[in-house]
Amino acid sequence: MNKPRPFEGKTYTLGSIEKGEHCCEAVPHFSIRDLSVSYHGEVVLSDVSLDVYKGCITALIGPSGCGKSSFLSVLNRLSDLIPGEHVSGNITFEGQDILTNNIDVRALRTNIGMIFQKPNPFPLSIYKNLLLPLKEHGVRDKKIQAEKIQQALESVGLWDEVKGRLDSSALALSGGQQQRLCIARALILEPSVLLMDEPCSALDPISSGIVEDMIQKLAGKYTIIIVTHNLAQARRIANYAAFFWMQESVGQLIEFGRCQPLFDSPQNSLTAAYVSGAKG
Amino acid sequence: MNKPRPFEGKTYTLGSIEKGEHCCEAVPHFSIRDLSVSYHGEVVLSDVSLDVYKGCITALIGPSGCGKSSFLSVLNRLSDLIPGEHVSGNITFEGQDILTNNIDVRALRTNIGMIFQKPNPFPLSIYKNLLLPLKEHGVRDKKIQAEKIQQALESVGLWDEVKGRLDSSALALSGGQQQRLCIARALILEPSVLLMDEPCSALDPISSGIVEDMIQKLAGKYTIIIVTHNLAQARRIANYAAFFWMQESVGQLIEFGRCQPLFDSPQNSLTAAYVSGAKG
Amino acid sequence: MIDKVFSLCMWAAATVVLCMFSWLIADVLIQGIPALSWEFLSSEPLRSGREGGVLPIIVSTALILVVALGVAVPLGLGGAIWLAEFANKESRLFSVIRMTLDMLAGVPSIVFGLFGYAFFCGFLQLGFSILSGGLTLACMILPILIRTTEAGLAMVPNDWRKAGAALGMRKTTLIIQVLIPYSAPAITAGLLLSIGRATAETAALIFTSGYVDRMPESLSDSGRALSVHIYDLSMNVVGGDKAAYGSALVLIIIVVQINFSANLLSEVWLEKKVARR
Amino acid sequence: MIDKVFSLCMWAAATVVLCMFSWLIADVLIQGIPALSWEFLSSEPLRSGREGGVLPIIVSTALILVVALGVAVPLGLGGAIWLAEFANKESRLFSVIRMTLDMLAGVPSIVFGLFGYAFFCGFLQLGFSILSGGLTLACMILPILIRTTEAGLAMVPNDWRKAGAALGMRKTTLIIQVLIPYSAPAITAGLLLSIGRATAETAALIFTSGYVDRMPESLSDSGRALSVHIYDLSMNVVGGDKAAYGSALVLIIIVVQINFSANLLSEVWLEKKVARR
Amino acid sequence: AQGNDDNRLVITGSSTVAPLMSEIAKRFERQHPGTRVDVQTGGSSRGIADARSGRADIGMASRAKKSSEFELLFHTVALDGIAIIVNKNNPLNTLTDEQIRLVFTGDIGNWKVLGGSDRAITVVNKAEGRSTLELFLQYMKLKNSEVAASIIIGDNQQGIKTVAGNEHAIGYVSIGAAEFEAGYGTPIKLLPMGGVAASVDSVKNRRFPLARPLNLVTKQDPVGLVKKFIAFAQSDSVHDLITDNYFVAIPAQTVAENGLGGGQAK
Ligand SMILES: Nc1ncnc2c1ncn2[C@@H]1O[C@H](COP(=O)(O)OP(=O)(O)OP(=O)(O)O)[C@@H](O)[C@H]1O
Ligand SMILES: Nc1ncnc2c1ncn2[C@@H]1O[C@H](COP(=O)(O)OP(=O)(O)OP(=O)(O)O)[C@@H](O)[C@H]1O
Ligand SMILES: [Mg+2]
Ligand SMILES: [Mg+2]
Repeated sequence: MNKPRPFEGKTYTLGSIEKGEHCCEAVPHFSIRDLSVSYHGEVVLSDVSLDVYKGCITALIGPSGCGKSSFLSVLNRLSDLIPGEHVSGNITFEGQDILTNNIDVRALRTNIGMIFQKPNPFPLSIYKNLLLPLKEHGVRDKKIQAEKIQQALESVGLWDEVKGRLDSSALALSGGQQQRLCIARALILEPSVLLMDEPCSALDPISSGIVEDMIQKLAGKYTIIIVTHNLAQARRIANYAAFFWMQESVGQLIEFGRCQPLFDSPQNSLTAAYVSGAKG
Repeated sequence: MNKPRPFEGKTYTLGSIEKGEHCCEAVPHFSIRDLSVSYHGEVVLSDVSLDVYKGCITALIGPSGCGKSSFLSVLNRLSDLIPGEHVSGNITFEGQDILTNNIDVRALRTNIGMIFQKPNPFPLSIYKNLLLPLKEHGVRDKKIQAEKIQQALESVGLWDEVKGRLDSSALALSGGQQQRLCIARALILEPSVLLMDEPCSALDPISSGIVEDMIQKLAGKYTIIIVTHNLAQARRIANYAAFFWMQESVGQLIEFGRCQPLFDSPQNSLTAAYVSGAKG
Repeated sequence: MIDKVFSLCMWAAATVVLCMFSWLIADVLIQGIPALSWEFLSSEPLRSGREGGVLPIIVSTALILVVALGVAVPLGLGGAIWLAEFANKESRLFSVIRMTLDMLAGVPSIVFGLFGYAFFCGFLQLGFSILSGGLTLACMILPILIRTTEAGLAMVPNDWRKAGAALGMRKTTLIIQVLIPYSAPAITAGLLLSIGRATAETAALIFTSGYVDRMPESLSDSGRALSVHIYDLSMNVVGGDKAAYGSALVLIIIVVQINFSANLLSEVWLEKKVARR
Repeated sequence: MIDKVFSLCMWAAATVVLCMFSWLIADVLIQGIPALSWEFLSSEPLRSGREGGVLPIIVSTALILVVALGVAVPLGLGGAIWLAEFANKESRLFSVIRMTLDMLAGVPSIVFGLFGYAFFCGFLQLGFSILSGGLTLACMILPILIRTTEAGLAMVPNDWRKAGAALGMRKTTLIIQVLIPYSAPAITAGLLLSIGRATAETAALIFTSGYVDRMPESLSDSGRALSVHIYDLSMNVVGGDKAAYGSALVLIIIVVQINFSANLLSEVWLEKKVARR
Repeated sequence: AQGNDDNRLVITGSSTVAPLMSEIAKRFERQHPGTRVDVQTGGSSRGIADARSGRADIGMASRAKKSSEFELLFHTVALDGIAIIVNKNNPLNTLTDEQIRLVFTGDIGNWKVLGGSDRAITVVNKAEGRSTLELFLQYMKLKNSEVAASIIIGDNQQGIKTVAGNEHAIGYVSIGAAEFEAGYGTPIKLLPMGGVAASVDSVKNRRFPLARPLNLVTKQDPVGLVKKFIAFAQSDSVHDLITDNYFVAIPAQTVAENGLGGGQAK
């Protein structure tokens, strides 16, 4: 066997965390075992096993193309929508196996908010982008709708910029504005899990700061998995970190652990090289 | 008059630069005067005047929605393609007014490469994405084509990841891979100017480093304008920096100058707040 | 350069098309306008249509169209949505339906007429009636509606399907609120082509909605469509040319009216919902 | 829940559509198969078509189709590209052309027949000929091709237009290499609908390509199309029903063949060029 | 099928007869309030088939009865003649039956042979299955396979347009239509047949040799409303309508006396 299996034999549940506003107990929210993902038969992620802890912020780091987005797409079964994607392995979410056919996928996804790497607001007005999911989940009162929408926009620092043009197209927003709109759209349903694929990549430091603050406020209540290339950011906000790497063009989980130790005293030489050598 | 006009009266050409591998003379490549951009009558950027120096790297920084992307889109007349966009003012590029109707827009754009904020590879194979612009500009020899394509992919660190599947869809690449493909596509034509709208936003530190190195190698030969939210990056690579800010929801140029002084001893209090206060 | 040449070719193509069509339209206008009058529009045909007007025929045409579109549009949209969004594209059923639809698009209208005659008039006991005619037309235009709508849906980027799914939205909501409105150009095209086909149809209607040029009193009455009237006037009625041109002009005016409203409706209902950059 | 209901409705719609169509197809198959034989396909019609075969008619149909598509496809694509990518959408010319096209889609085929007769047979001195017939058909199917292609192009995201422009690429290259291939679903739909319309057309061909059921020797010979043959057999020839069904079956087989190839071609030429995620 | 209804008639068939019958039906309805006569079209063969199957109460056929239709009853309503037409600029004014025969078989291929200009003759024949074609062939004692047609057409209007547009064409069409068009300046000329001028009048006089009956067809002896309608359609009171449609009316007693219904018009 050529590929390293980092957690073979030993437990990788690392006890109570040290960082984060809220103290998280190490209760697994997602238990992922032997997860492999392939596209049209080509394996891109293999044998990933890790626990994502309830109320904690888990950062995924790793080079481009190592399977971070693919990993996220499995957690809310969005992989179903991607032609050619095949998933094997085992994922338990709140005690339920979510990779079987007979689960309520819609309920699962409602429970798990997702922010995509490429912002994808609907081709509707800004207001409707937020109204649609609200209505869909039973918020019928117009006043409550308006309130929630304002709240969501405020929480991502977009309200002031767009309050005068809520009826204009979301596609006419700037890149960063679209990104924030998508974050607001995911938050408005108050899911218990947030999957964030580089939510701050298109954001300037101010907006990025707003989003970071928001994430830290949510920690404890929400389980958050965040893909970020900004190692400083990962270090600042995450409780746990998972490091992916590509070996023979197959993505693998190299190291998983509490954030600070992973950055400060990585077990694996690859991790060490990545967190130190790369320019932050 | 309410809005500040930072350069009123005084010259803002700042002499020879201190940073960057190559020494740039302060020869304006673009001279922009009183540039305003509006969408459907709503002004989003007003009265921008600055010189972009030949062979230098100019970083544009500023909060989301302040008009950085709009500014770039004017420089290669891409604004023509955006319905509702109206541009006024004056831009001289290599001695030619480029906002008049009778310039050869295609030649202009061939001369100016652009990298978009949202990666937009053509829905073709990876190879064809690079082949198309090559063929378009007269490279007919199959061997030269293959060489150039390999070179371009190598320069963005993508070659090893995709060499085995050059014929598969560019849309099936990961976010960062798409981003790098688009950079390669812009580079392959060897333009004399590069407009880069957050080229590293979706990139992990390693890829980001590769692109940064590449940018620094190009400086001196190429004039590069780069929008970046990563202030550390701007500081590392740029010779000049321009700081945009929104006042009454209209974007304005607040300060422009050599990069280091702008970061270390900003003239404007807004700039000072932005470069220090924000979380990098 | 090439762009210029290509542009020129395009211009040429557009010009040729326009010229040919202007000739046709001009022909109809020049010969039709003299026949057109308020009286022509508001009275019954006399002397086999050589004199009098086309009022009952306009009414019948309208009713037939209403029935045809009323049936075909929901079925067509439904069918297309099923094909594009729900059906398993690898399945046998899918390819059978696909093939059937393409086949039907090529069935001569006379065959539709005979089918309608056998099925609706005969089997379903509807007799020669506006209902039979409308239903037969509905069968004819379904493939058009389905094909175009399906093509439209196929071109909607997957991003929004993912976004919707990730928000736990029903596929239904997503389809109605985002995918269909975004596909509006294609759906409108299909709608207009269907309306065109339906108003232009002759052979299928002769056998189903019939030839009677009385004012229809209900949907189970026989009623003559304008296209049938025009056909009859120009083929079987000696000296019917003038009235035929007049009727053709009326038909074209109706088509333009309908298209105008259809465009408007689709803009208001569908396109206005989505905001394109 | 709603998703389920909606899904059920879709299923219902699809089933209704399928049932109705199965009836039609089954009808044609059951009555047509006994008439079909190698002899039927390879001999000339006898006794007004009641006996003998349809060979010359198949040949004429094929030639008419080739002419119609050969003319309409380039013109249609060209026109649509011009409308979608080059024309100023605010301009008067644009709306006039748009309106004209929509009007034409609703012109009854008999009017096209009379126009074709006057213009191609008369004015251009082509007489009753396959050429006249093909050109008339080309006029009829142009609106279909243009509308669908245009709708397809309208749905292509602007991103690639920007990417192309920023690379200094010719609009032409971009259109041919990216936009058209990406619009393939819509263009294919338009193509198949056009082919369907062309093979199904009767009235317009009676006046232009004519009734002669001899084997055509050149494009300037008159030739009877299959649809005309079917029309004639079922309308005017007593005892022609069996042969009519046989011919209808032949026509349907031809349509299926063509659609199959058209689908294949469009896949190879257009869709395979673009890689969708 | 709808004939069960006591005051409702469905008539289908010949598209030549349909416009005329539709007018007759309207007048009939006016005289018999409460009745409804729906005239449909679809061709002679459909009229016969529908009358036979009972789908229609009455069928319409623009030709005489055939032996294979022995069980049906034909009721003649009017006559139509068939005229040989040439272009108005054709110098010839008469042709013998034999000459016509030879022209249509292709044995005479040039107008010069007949004393005209030195141009090839364009023979315009009707499509197979048309009643006019069958009548013409029968009269000329030709088989369709012997006809060397340059152009084949389907309908009267098409035939008239073709001959009007081609100076060297010869064809045959309904006399009424030809007379009307010629009267309105369409450049065609009607040639006499067997010395009898081709006109509506000579058809009415029974002198014109090439004529066909326009028939109503029933399955049984007409009773009730069907009988009433057929009687009305054969009565003198619709002659103006028949004339108006460029067909030839037959005096009522002739119909009764000759039992013309089943017979040849000739
Ligand atoms: N096509 C458009 N139509 C209308 N308004 C637009 C359009 N594009 C951008 N805008 C508006 O113009 C302003 C400037 O947008 P621009 O994209 O230039 O910002 P930016 O500085 O690039 O921001 P970011 O950092 O978020 O990308 C924003 O308020 C945006 O909403
Ligand atoms: N739809 C797809 N079809 C085929 N291959 C795919 C598809 N999506 C992703 N891949 C491939 O799978 C691998 C992992 O992709 P993924 O998007 O998960 O990477 P990532 O870690 O998110 O990278 P990045 O940081 O660049 O976004 C890559 O090699 C990519 O090319
Ligand atoms: Mg990714
Ligand atoms: Mg931007």
